[in-house]
Amino acid sequence: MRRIFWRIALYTSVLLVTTIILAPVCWMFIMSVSSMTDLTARPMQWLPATMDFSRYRMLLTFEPNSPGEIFLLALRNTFLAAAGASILSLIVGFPAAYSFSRLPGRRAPLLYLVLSTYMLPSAALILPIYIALSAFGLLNTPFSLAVVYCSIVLPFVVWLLTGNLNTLPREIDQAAAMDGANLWQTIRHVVLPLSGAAIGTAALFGLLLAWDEFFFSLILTNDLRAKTLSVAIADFAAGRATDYPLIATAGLLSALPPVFIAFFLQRSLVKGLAAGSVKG
Amino acid sequence: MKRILGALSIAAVMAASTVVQAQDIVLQALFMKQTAYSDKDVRDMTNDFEAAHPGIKVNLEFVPYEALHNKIVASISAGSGGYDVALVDTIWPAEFATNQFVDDLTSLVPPRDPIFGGAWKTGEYDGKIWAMPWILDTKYLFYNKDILAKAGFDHPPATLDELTQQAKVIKDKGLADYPIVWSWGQAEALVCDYALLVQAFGGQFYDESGEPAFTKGGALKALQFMVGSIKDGISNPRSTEFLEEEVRNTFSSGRAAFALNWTYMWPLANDPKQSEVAGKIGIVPAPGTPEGSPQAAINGSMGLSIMRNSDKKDAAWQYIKYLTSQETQDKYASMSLPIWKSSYADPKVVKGQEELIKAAETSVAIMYNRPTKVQYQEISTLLQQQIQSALLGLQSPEQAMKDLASQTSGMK
Amino acid sequence: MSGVTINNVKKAYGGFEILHGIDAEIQDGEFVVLVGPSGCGKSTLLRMIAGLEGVTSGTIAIGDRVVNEVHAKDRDIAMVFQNYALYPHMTVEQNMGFSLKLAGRKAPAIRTSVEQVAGFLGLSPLLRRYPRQLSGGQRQRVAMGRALVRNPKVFLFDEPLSNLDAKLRVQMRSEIKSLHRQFPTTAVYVTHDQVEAMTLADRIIVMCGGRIEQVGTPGELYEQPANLFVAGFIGSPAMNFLPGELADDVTSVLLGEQRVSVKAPGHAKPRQRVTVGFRPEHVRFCDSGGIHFKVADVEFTGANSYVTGHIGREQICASIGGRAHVKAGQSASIAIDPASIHLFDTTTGKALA
Amino acid sequence: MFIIVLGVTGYPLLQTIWLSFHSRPLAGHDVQADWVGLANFKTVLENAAFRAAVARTLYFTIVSVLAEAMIGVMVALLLDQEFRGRAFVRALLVLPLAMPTVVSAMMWRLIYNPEYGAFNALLLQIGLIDDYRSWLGAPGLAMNMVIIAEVWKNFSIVAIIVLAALQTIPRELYEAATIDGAGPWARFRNVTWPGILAPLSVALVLRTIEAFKVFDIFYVMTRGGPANTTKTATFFVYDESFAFLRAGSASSYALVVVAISMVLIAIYVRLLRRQDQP
Repeated sequence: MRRIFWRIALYTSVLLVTTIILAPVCWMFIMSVSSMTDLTARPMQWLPATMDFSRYRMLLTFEPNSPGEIFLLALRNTFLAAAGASILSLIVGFPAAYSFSRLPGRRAPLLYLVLSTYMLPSAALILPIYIALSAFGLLNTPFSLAVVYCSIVLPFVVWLLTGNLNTLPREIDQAAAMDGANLWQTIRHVVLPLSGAAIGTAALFGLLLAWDEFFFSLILTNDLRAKTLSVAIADFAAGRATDYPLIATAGLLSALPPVFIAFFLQRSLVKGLAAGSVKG
Repeated sequence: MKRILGALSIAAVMAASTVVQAQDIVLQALFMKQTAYSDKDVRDMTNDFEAAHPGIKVNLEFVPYEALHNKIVASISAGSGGYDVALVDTIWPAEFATNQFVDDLTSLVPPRDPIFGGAWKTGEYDGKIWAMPWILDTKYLFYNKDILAKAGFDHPPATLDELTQQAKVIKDKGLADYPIVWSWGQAEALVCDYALLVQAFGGQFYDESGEPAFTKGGALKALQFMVGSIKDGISNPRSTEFLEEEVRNTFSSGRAAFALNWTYMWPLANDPKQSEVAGKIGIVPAPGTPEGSPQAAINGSMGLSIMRNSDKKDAAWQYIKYLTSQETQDKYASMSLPIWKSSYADPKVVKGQEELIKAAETSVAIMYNRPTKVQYQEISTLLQQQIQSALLGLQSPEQAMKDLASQTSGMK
Repeated sequence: MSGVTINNVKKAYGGFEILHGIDAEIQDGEFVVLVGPSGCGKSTLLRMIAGLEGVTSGTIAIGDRVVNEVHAKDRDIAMVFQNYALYPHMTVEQNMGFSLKLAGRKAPAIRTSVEQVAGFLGLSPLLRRYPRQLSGGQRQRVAMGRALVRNPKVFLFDEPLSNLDAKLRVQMRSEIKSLHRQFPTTAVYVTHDQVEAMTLADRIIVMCGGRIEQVGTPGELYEQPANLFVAGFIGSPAMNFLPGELADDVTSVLLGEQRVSVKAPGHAKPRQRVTVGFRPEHVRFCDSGGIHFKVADVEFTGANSYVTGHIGREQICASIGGRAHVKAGQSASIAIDPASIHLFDTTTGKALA
Repeated sequence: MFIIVLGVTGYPLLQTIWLSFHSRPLAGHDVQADWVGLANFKTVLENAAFRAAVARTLYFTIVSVLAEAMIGVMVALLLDQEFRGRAFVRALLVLPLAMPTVVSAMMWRLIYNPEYGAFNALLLQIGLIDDYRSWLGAPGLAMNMVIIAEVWKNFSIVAIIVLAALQTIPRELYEAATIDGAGPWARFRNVTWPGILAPLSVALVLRTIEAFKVFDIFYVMTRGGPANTTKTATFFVYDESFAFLRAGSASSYALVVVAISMVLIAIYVRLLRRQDQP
């Protein structure tokens, strides 16, 4: 009897959690395929009379001076900035992580320093970055955005890779030294192949982080040459816009890539988050 | 499938961005979304311009009004990567001119006479013209004829007292939960509604000596009126979250008897595809008070400026000249009334919007200007906050205005 | 091939010294085992020879060349790690051939060398496998093979058998021994297991607390331990120790009430306090007249019986071939051959010799 | 590596500090920076609106992080049980996490919409309210509604971390505790809680720091309204620089925000280091 009660309580709670996570997203989807009149009806009809996918087509069709242009160009910019930041962070972050991992005694305080830069509010850095970029005429390009995003992505990548390299036995490096490998050969033949998965994870993490960024993009970009999705979405949703189905569609579509990455990455994402919080 | 579609589109985007030919001059132009000309209107005008001016291409960008000011400011430092032409609100020329963000257009603009004086005010500061007027706009009182008839009224209110009184009857008869809807969200739209009421009550922002006058006369009465109308339940309490589009939606769905809004609502609220009250609405100048101004109107005009760091100023001026020409404006007169006086005698312009033109004739003449201050942004920010705090019952109107006066005293 | 010369080597971390001046000479082709309890510095010494740890002071030479400043990769040595440290992403063949590849040898040459060593170690069927597909013993063998392929000047082993089960350990031990016999390369082998040391070594270096206690062949260490530490460390079961005092004539020692005759060296002083050591296998039970011994427990292991009990308050152990004829709780009498008694100075711990 | 870190973090930070002692317009012709000493900081610290914003930000931070902690731990405990579809629900946890903050903020704004929002419709249809209400336009309420959106987005991070920690607790410990006579509460108190405490605390400090920096969610949902009741500290930096064009005092605002964050970061680093030493 108690057991049955327990099962019922368990499944009820699971259902509740599932609903809480899914319901808002489902509602956004319903909005995206509804007509305005469906949405304004009172009392609310929860399911639209007909499913209308026209906004998806609108946003995914490139046509000059259309919402589709805004969305697709912003998607391109976001991708360039995020991928650029990710790659750049890996290129400089990997050697750094390797030295942190292999010389822990002396470098540990430096690692914490790097880590704490991740936590600085963007607002503390924005003005000089803005002034400097404008002096060089580098505002409003996805590539400067990529470099600036490194301030967020790089510490994270270093932290993730350091944790991962720490799990690689040092004897492996030493064995390579015994086999006559120099530092570069050790990294190239032994360490890099063994951290492939970690590098992939770090890259995708970096992509997620950069994809989510808003503040820098808001200030450092002006128009579709560099504006990213997060700012484009904020614009779509701002005060005077009222095409709610279109806004919902744009939101769903721009959430798709990171959600896809996250599901794909789920295992390592969870492991990475957990390892990070346990071990630092 | 969707992903593939997306990928293809990205490829298309990459390809498309190289289509522009090398010798073309490409202008970057910044506009706002909604109110007055729609995105589509501006795009159509621009296409016509490009057709008429080979060799000039215009990249358009639309941001919400709330982001417009900061976008312009942020682009100032972008060097030649910034905008060439930007839409500038009537409250900004003082700031933009003082900081030298925009060019002095005084020597370029056409003769003054054929254009309404209120329009010229839009871009004027320190005796010079910094923005060519383009959108001539003010707020009107829109009313739902059906609801008024059901409530037993055969005419729209002529004074604010009458507005209050009619609204009470409508509420009591259950014809609308909240008869009046305003754009009182924390934004410039709130300042526009407030300024209009200040004029109605015969008040002013600053007295003759340049000191803040918020605590006295019409400026205080306007706020007391706003607070009272929410307390009495005749104004929609959700107005404190609304901007213009929410006002339009509420009014268009027939849930409000009265709404204060810009010209652009007239065609849209009369469009059966977007409105449930099409054909049942009226428009009049916003009512005033006997002791103040008999009618009220706020100058919500906007102009087009050439950014100081643009390196394509000739093409930029050609573009502005085209957009502000009487010909172009007449063609799109249903979305935004022309700045040209003679247009109002043109049957093509008047046709279908006689009611609007009639209201405009009164309103445009009396348009009230928000103060021309270099620090207007800051003053407006404080004003919005204090008005809202009174509207939301956080403090009394008197206290709010007192705080505001001391906060803004000494601002340039 | 060349020997290793260690000259007054010290190692300190921060201000903390853990090796206090080590001197050792390892001959060309010799198999030397470094043995000692954990923390004695034996692994550190090995890693310094390998070049994985810096030398604080003193010199290490391989052959005639001082290698203090030479990078590990250039010392021409091979090392077998405790956890094998095989490259998980390489097959057995790639693991074994990696050093040759780095040295720039051609693929066919690498293949020949690897196959030769693999055949020798019985790894030929496993060449295509990855380390994770191998058993512990096989991995150990691959680690050995990887070292052998290089044909280095010196072999280093860092407790290579400690991750194996008891039976496999014995088997690998003899394989290493026979390998060394076939390829008599200088080898330095670290272990904490004295049995491993005794069976493998040409010479053993016993270390404790960052110092060398004694260097010698297994036989020398067993028969002539230089001090109490070595005496207690080498041999299983361990040597018995009893406190005693030399008699006036220095030919006998007083253990409490009882007198046992010994062969004391000439410089021993009368009435000197000494520690008397004797190994369990040198204890004999006699009918009477021996030392009084109270039996506490008897363990029968098959070939031997270990009898533990007390002389006075001291616990000692006796090892008897076959079954013991005494029972727990019984009193007995034992005798020790004077020739097999070791005498140590109680204050310095040094053997009286 | 350090060049990049310096380039994108170190140099700007020093510049911000330099700017904070100067009066400098953000942009315009002939921009000059004049030394003003501590005047900017005086303005900042004397600004009652800013102090209120800091208090508001702390309220937002504390309430949302506490809620995330409680919900996160409860969800983790729930998903640690055996039930059908567990893998699916666990996978679902990454959905809010991966959704861009701006999108989630926009989604919630649509849900709260006073005229069309699903939230109003739902409450009206189950009879909890009798008329649509303005959720983001009411002082006090607006902040808490944003907190709900924030918690929805971030409770899953806590849940994921705690869930992972739960799985590292050896089952034998529970068995041993049961044999020792511990009931469910005692088992939680003595086995589960010590096992999740360390990772949980790190997760929470991390969330705290991020919550204190908040900008985007408010920018999209309320823009600081109504009557400034959701205007957080970062908004002052944004307004001061890009609306009022004062780069100098904007830097001072930024540095005060940094100083408060620093305290939080110091706590975080301490926690990490303590865990590093086993």
